[in-house]
Amino acid sequence: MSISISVQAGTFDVGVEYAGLREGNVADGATAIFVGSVRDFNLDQSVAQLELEHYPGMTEKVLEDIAGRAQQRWQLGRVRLVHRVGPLLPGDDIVFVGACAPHRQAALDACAYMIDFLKTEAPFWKKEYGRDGVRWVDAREGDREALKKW
Amino acid sequence: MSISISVQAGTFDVGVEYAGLREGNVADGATAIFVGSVRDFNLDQSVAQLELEHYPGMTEKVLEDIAGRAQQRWQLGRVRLVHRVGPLLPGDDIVFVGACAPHRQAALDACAYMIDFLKTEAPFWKKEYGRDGVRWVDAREGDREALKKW
Amino acid sequence: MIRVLFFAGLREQLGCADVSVPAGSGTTLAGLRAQLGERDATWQRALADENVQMALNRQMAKSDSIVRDGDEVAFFPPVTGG
Amino acid sequence: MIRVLFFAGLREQLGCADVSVPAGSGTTLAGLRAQLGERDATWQRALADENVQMALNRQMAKSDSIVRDGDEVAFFPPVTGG
Repeated sequence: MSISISVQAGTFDVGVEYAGLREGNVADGATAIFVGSVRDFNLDQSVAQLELEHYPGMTEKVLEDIAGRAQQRWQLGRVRLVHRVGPLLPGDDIVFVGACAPHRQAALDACAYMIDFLKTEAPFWKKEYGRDGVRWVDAREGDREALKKW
Repeated sequence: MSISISVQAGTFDVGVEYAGLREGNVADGATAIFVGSVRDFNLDQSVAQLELEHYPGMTEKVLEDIAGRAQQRWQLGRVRLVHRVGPLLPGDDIVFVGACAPHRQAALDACAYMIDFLKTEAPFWKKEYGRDGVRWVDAREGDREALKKW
Repeated sequence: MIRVLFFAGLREQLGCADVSVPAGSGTTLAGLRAQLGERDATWQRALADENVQMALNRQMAKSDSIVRDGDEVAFFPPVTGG
Repeated sequence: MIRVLFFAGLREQLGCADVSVPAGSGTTLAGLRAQLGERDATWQRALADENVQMALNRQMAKSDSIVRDGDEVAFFPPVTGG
């Protein structure tokens, strides 16, 4: 039932994050993980670099709130959210969402729920430095749509 | 669009498996992973050890078939399935399901789909060595139910 | 000949991991299963269990599948992997 | 005083990351937003964008939320993390 949140400039190691979710944890048979990475293109503009801005203080609060709601909705064990900020390159990992649970459906649903709400509630903004210039990434209508299933 | 399957006695390393899904892969922004581990109890019988039997030859074929169906249904990049066989202890990882995709919903859905079908189609059988003796684990009705959503 | 494999709890019940039986003409999986059940009361009871599943040449198969010379058949309890 | 923060594209449009404004009595977020829009045409246009979202004390908030002395308010475009 523990929640762990990190907002950090440095990268994260999926193996280390997984180990943190599992160590000494024999009650939870299921772990679901989602990792988001920088793609090399977004809506046809080739992306050379990304800059992730955030709202320090609010970011952590929103992530804890999302994780807390997931824990109220499903029977979960450990939950871990990591989000990077600052400059990122194509292929770099941006976000880690991990949830342990006694049963797989809870872990999988909670993982999908948390990334869906993170995408629309957590105060992060992506700026793309591409071949065709610099631009702020537009919010996707599909991200709002995705919330309807919860 | 590649599928990689392993059925093995040794453990797997989630960090290494993740790296294999991601290396040189900048087209897929999303990776979903499910890992199943041995719980220390199952239906109230404390479990000291587990033995996983399988049907060599058929196992690999079924896993490839499940991964192939997922790739037909969703737009996926790399897919990786690892399943252990032989003796296992509480806390040990049993199964790794990983899927990359350009978009998160495809990766998350494919991951859930593959573990759901693996649970009902792949010829593995668990034998529990517990405080109260040895027994073959019964199939869960819920696992059949879970297929209805696909 | 048809190679027949048994797995997990069913293998233990029968005390047998595999047998080879002559290929009859036009035998179905159901026919083969009935034929194996005639061995003795233990085989009869074990193979009569409606939960027992069947594979033909390493693919899940149904009772009316035709079994041919050289085929590999398997009987086993519902799977419990993952 | 009320501290007001701006983020991402909105911050760049305004050329301003934060301002402090005196707390009026009974001001709502909508009222504060209208008041800030009176600064000049750029602020007017930027803050009139209906996509602009608001947070009050680091929680997403609606236009009718009451803003009090010492509060922290933020305006920003729809979020695009993850």
